Amino acid sequence: MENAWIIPLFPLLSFLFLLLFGRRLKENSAYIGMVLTLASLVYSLVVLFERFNHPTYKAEVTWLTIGDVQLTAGFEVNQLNALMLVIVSLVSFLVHTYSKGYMHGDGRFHIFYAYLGLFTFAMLGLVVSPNLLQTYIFWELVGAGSFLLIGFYFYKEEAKAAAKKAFIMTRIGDVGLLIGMILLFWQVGSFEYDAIFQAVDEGAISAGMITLTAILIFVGAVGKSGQFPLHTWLPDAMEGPTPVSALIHAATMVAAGVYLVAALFPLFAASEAALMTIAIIGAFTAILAASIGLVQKDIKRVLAYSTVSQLGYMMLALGSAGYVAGVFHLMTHAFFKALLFLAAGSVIHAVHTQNIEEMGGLWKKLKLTAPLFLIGTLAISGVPLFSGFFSKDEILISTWVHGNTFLFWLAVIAAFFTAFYMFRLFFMVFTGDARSKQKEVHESPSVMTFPMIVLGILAIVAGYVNTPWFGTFLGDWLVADNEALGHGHIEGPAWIMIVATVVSLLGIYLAWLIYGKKSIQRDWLTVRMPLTYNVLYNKYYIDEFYQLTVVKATKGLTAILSFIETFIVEGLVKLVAGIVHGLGIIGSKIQNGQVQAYGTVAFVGLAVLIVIFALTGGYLK
Amino acid sequence: MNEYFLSILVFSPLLGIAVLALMPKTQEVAIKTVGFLATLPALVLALVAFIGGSDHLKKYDIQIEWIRFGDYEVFDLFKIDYELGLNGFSLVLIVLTAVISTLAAIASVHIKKEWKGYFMLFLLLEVGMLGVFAAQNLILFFIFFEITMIPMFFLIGKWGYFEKEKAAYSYLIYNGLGSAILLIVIMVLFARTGTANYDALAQLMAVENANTVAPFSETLKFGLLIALLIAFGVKLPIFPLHTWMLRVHVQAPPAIVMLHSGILLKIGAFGLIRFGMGIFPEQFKSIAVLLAVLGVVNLLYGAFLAFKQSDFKMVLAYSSISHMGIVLIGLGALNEAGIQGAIFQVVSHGLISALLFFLVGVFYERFHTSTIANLGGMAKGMPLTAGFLLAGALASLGLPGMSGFVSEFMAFLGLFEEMPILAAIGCIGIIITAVYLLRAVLGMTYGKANRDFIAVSDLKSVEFIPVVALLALIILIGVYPSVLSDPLHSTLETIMLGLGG
Amino acid sequence: MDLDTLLSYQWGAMAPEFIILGVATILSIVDLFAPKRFDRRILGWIGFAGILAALAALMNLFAVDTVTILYDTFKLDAFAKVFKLLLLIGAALIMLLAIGYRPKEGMEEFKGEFYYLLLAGLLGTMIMSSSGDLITLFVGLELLSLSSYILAGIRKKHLPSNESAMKYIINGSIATAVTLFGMSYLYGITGTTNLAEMTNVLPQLNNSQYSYLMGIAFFMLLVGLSFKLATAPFHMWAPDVYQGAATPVTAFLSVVSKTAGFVILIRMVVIVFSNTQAGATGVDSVTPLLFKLQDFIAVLAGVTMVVGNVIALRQRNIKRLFAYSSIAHAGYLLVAVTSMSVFMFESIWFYLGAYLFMNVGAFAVIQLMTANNDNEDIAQFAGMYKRTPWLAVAMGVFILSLAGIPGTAGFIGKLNIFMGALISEPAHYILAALMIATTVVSYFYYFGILTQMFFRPSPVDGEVEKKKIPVGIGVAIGICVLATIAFGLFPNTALDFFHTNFGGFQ
Amino acid sequence: MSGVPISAYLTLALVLFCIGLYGALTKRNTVIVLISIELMLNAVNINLVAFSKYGMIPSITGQVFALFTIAVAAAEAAVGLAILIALYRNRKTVNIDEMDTMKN
Repeated sequence: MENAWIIPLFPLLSFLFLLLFGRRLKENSAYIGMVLTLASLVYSLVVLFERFNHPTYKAEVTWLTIGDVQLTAGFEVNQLNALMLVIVSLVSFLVHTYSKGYMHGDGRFHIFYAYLGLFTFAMLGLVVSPNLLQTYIFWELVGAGSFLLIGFYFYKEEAKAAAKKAFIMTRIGDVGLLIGMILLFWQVGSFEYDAIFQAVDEGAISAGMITLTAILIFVGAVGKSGQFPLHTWLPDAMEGPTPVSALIHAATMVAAGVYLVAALFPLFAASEAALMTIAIIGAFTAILAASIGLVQKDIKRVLAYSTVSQLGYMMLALGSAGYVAGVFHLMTHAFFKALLFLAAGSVIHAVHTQNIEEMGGLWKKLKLTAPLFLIGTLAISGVPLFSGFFSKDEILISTWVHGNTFLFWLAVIAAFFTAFYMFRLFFMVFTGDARSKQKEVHESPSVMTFPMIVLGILAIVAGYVNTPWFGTFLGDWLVADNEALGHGHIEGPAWIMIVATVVSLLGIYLAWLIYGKKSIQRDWLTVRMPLTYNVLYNKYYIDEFYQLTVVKATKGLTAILSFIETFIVEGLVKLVAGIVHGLGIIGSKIQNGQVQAYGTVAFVGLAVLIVIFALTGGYLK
Repeated sequence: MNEYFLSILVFSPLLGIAVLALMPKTQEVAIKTVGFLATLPALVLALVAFIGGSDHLKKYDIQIEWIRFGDYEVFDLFKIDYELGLNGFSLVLIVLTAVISTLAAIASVHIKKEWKGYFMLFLLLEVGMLGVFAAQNLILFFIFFEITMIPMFFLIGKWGYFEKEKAAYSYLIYNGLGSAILLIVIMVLFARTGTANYDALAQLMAVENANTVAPFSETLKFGLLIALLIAFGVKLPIFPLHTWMLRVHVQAPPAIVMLHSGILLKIGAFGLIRFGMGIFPEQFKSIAVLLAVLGVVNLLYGAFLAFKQSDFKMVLAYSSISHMGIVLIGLGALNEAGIQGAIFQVVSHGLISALLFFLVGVFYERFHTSTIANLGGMAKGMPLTAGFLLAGALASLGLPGMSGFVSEFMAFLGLFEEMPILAAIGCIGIIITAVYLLRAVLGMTYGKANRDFIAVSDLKSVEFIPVVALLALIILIGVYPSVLSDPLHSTLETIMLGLGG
Repeated sequence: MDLDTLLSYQWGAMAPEFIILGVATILSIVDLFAPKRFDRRILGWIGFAGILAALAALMNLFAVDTVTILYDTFKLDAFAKVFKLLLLIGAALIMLLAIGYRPKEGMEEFKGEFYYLLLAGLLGTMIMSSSGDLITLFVGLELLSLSSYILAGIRKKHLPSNESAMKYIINGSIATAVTLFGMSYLYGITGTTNLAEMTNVLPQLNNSQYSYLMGIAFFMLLVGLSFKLATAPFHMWAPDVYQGAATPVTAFLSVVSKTAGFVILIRMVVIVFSNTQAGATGVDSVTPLLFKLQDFIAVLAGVTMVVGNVIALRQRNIKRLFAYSSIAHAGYLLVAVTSMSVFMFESIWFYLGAYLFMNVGAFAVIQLMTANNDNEDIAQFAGMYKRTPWLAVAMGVFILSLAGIPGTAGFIGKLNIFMGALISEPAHYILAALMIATTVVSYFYYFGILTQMFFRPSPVDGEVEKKKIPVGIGVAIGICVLATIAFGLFPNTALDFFHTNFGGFQ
Repeated sequence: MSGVPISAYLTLALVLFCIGLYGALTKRNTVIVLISIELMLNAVNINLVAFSKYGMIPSITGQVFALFTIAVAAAEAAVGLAILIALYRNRKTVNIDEMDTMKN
């Protein structure tokens, strides 16, 4: 555990090595990446198991001195960190493996692996950070890694736009985080989590300031985790290669926002207003994204909206003081969503399209992918016995117990939507007739299916670490020796579990009716409520709204400033130059070549001097 | 040896000038090699001093009597010594100057004509820049300051692009006015106290109604500080005194812009810190708010206008304005974090803009354009160039792990303590910076290829050196900022002591 | 006055003047009797040698204490010595220019006149700087003026030269008359023409009527002398005359004549009026009239600087441009006069010295560049760096020095003037600011010349004609470059000399 | 002798000076201009001589000065006329307002 700092360094090594020598290694680069992330994974597991028996370990060195203040860098292994280390390194390793098959034949194969290494390094660095500043540093770096990977197909205009959008939207959030963090620094005098919690505990910070900083920090999480209103970049980010979507935009980076809130939970917990904000934003995002997901046609976009929606769930949990529920769902979601993405990638790999309307009947052709996809779908839909069921249940209970009744029902509706659109997806892709000219559809190679199988297993079993039936091991462990995090398990009324089960089954049933059995016309919504459909299909026109407001305003401001630049700033300069020039013209006009004029000027000068002298000197009285 | 160390360091490029003067003007390769080699002694010596640590800088001081006006030897007044010295801050800037000069000399491989004259002026410019930072009295400072101006005028006017003469004149007049104001300040100080030495002046100014040759009212001190602000505001540049540097950025040859943007602009910041804060700390406090506001205005103004430009060089020019805003923000904060941030930004921006302009030179050499729209999809034909360009842009927009972040962070950290609301407004600049840089860089490197990149070669061997060296330094500072903050420590303490905080 | 008294004078004090006078006389006689085909450049060299001899004699006199002879009309004090040094050096350099001067219409037959008139003019300036009496002052002044009038018109068959001489003499005579009128009042009030006696008499006058009359006398003298200085309001002749006159004459007018103007300004105006009371009562009775008049000089200085620099912006003719530049520089010098600080003498002396080298040097180059075809457009300088690199670099040095760029004597000179302006209480901030602002304006036209020389392509592309630089001019340019840089880098070589030999005034 | 006060001489001189100046600045013919200048110089002479006799501290130097002035004035006129002749040869005019080939 003392050497946990080495975990992020393996992928960094991979990044540097591949950047320098990748070109020569070609596709063998994958092995470098795989071996090094495996090393991280193994060591993470070691650390995790050590953490079960040992207290939190923390080490730091001075990074930068500002006057008397020493900013430090270091690492910390607490429960949450240890858990995150394993999740991140595991998913990363699996994605590394999967990509060997998926990216086969790409000219910039080694670059892809280098970027993956960079991202994994940043993500692992993020989760071991013991202070806000270091968190922020890696927070930005994961953003950069994500940006590079989204724009991996740089020659595609869409990829370029998506990468840019992702970076800028998350940066808006980051600025919030930055401001919040700096304000907090001047309150506490340190970026250390411990110091912050201690200050909060001692009441050294005013309530208003806690709320302000907490919300500002949450803004950072909003950007990173694709919460409303900064969520629009995440679906667009699907322009990146699918393994990337699985790793970054499903399992790890987007969960960083949730992680951040969780890591700073004692701060948030100290402000009811902040918690409420988080809960509302989370619930709203959950339902909003889920409703958009209902009508999307791109397989990855559906998954992306589902990610947004699930992240909303996690936020809702945290906002409802359900620390364990949020982290738990973060974990299970990482597995099943990564699984779904990898499976989707496998599908895309097979049929070379992402439009679900061009798919269908793949159940028979993709014998391995299809069941795995189904597992993921069941998990996310919250069908009992799958991991998602337990974690979602925890969330609903937390919400209810915390008293957010309205948000609770929103979450329930969102769960219904989730079940519906996920099965809509499943049915459209795997059942029915093959709709397009898919001539040769092959199952993916084992290097791709192996990770899926691992995730599939986890998607089923991961939920059992924290169940009301077999014990809340995870929850108890997570909150051990820290009262601020709340209880390991929150007891809730039993009917919640039933409601959750019922709505998810209802959703599945409805999806089956429409897309499986086809007893309801598929264009039912389109025909009956074209307006609603269009609004949903166009994602509530949020992008367009931004285009009209923020972007227009920016452009307008730019135009005003460039007017100032051209006419006022430059104009003044021109004016001064013009005056000097004009004086020159007048002067040289007076210099008319007439010698008598010269004498006259001299005489007039003399006369003026004498007159003024006489007047001012008081000699003429 | 120690006594003459600094003099040798500062004047070592003159050796190169002497050698060049004796060379026939047609031998391109030999001239370029000599020009490059002539920058090395300064670099080596600067690094020696840097590695030697910042605790023993006093030993490099040199003081030789030089000019004495009037007949006041008895009172030891009105004398201008030849005195050079170092403190942590100037040492850092000297190292920066030496490094960027060497790299710019390499970047000068792209120069097409009259290499001999070019390198002679180039080396003279280097002498001026090194001297500016090493000088220990105002007049010597001013002399070196002006020495930078003349070679720059020629370098822009002769080796620049289409509107080079206009740019050269712009440069000359604005900087002429700036240095004119500076000269007045210097001469008021010198004439009325009889000394131009920094430390002596700082001591005299610290005392109210000090015993000077001619009286010094508080109003006068304040006026002098404002004049200093304007003088260095031209150099930095501060809105609305910035238009000249846009032309220079666009018209001057990239190697020269590396120096201009990398170092010359920094003299403004150096002056504000060294003289503004050093000599008039009391008055400086009262304009801190003004500085911070100007900083935010600079930051936002530059950023928004950079967003609109179609020429990448213009983007970088406005970006320089924007980034210098951060320096002002740091100075306006007037606390350790802010000032350290400002100094970091000075160094960091020097490296980053040198890197970016070097790359501009690289692709301009190949495509003869720097218009963003004409360069789309460069990553396809020149992946390395595009990659470094992207890295440079990320550094510039303050990605952690690179130097830009550390400085930006500290500057804002400082300002948030003093003026949180203003700082929050300034933070919008961080977003816009990302917006315009990505727009420009992605516009050039990503997307569909607009032109045929087949016949175009990527970075060549010699071009790697500056790119890699600069990027390495940028990352070094970003990852291990103590490399910069340690030498600055004592200087900052002195400044803070002067500010009484 | 018997022979004994005559012999009792220390005539040695006048050795430099005697040498110049003697050489001038010899030259005029030789010129008169020498055959037509006799190469009169030899006369020039003789004249040059004479100036050098005078210089040597002057150096010899530096050890001698202040000497006054001829009833105080001739006074060899430190002031006279240091300024004579400048005059002699300036004249020597200009003589070199004159020797190398060959206008296209030829002026072989007047060449002799050229040399000895130059010497006569020089003699006038030297008398002026040594005179302790209004009469000798006036005679010296007129000796200079009359020689200059003829010199300006020395190119008899060249219309611009005639015109410039005509303009010069008409304006000059008016200026003389004005000056004389002022002098007559001075004499009327003090009853003496001797400056030393005046300084004794003046402090005793304490009637405001007198100070008013003194004020008028002051203005008449100032305006009359501003003709020599080429400062406002009597500056307008300068561009026309400078343009039309032969280049060495222009150099003479702008350097030697101007120096003489400042010498007389300080000698007479400053000394006399700093001893006059501003009024009869109150504070006025203890403040010198001069201090009261400071603002007037300041205004004139300001106007001069603005006019000179601003109009220069529009000039295409190089000599005209230098005329305006010369006006501007006179304005800078007036700033030093205005401030009347402890640095006044030092700064004026140094600036005049610096100006001497840089301006003569510049005119030497101009003379070379325009000699071929009387085309004095600045486009003549285009591509000069390609054609004659060394000459271009030399010109570059002169111009940078004129623009006041560090590393050159011009910068140190300006620095010194600033010190004076800013040390006094109240400090002349506005004047200093105006001076530096106009200096920046001057960058436009100075660097315009540099632009021509270094950036523009040569109009005569292809054939790069090798100019043969006459020895004299080459030497002159060399000396000027060296001095400009040397006094810029090590100004104390000059300043220390000044302080050693100029312990104080009077 | 006593009847005429010094102020009368001075006024006369001033008037003469002004007439001279007026002539010098307005007359077209260069010869007239030169003559006007002579008037100005002579005005000075009147001043000098008046001061020499009736000044507060009468002395002979004023008259000496006047002699010098007369000599110089003569020389000036001579040089002026000589230059005018040279100009006339080239320009064929003695009108002063036509001598404006150099301006601005």
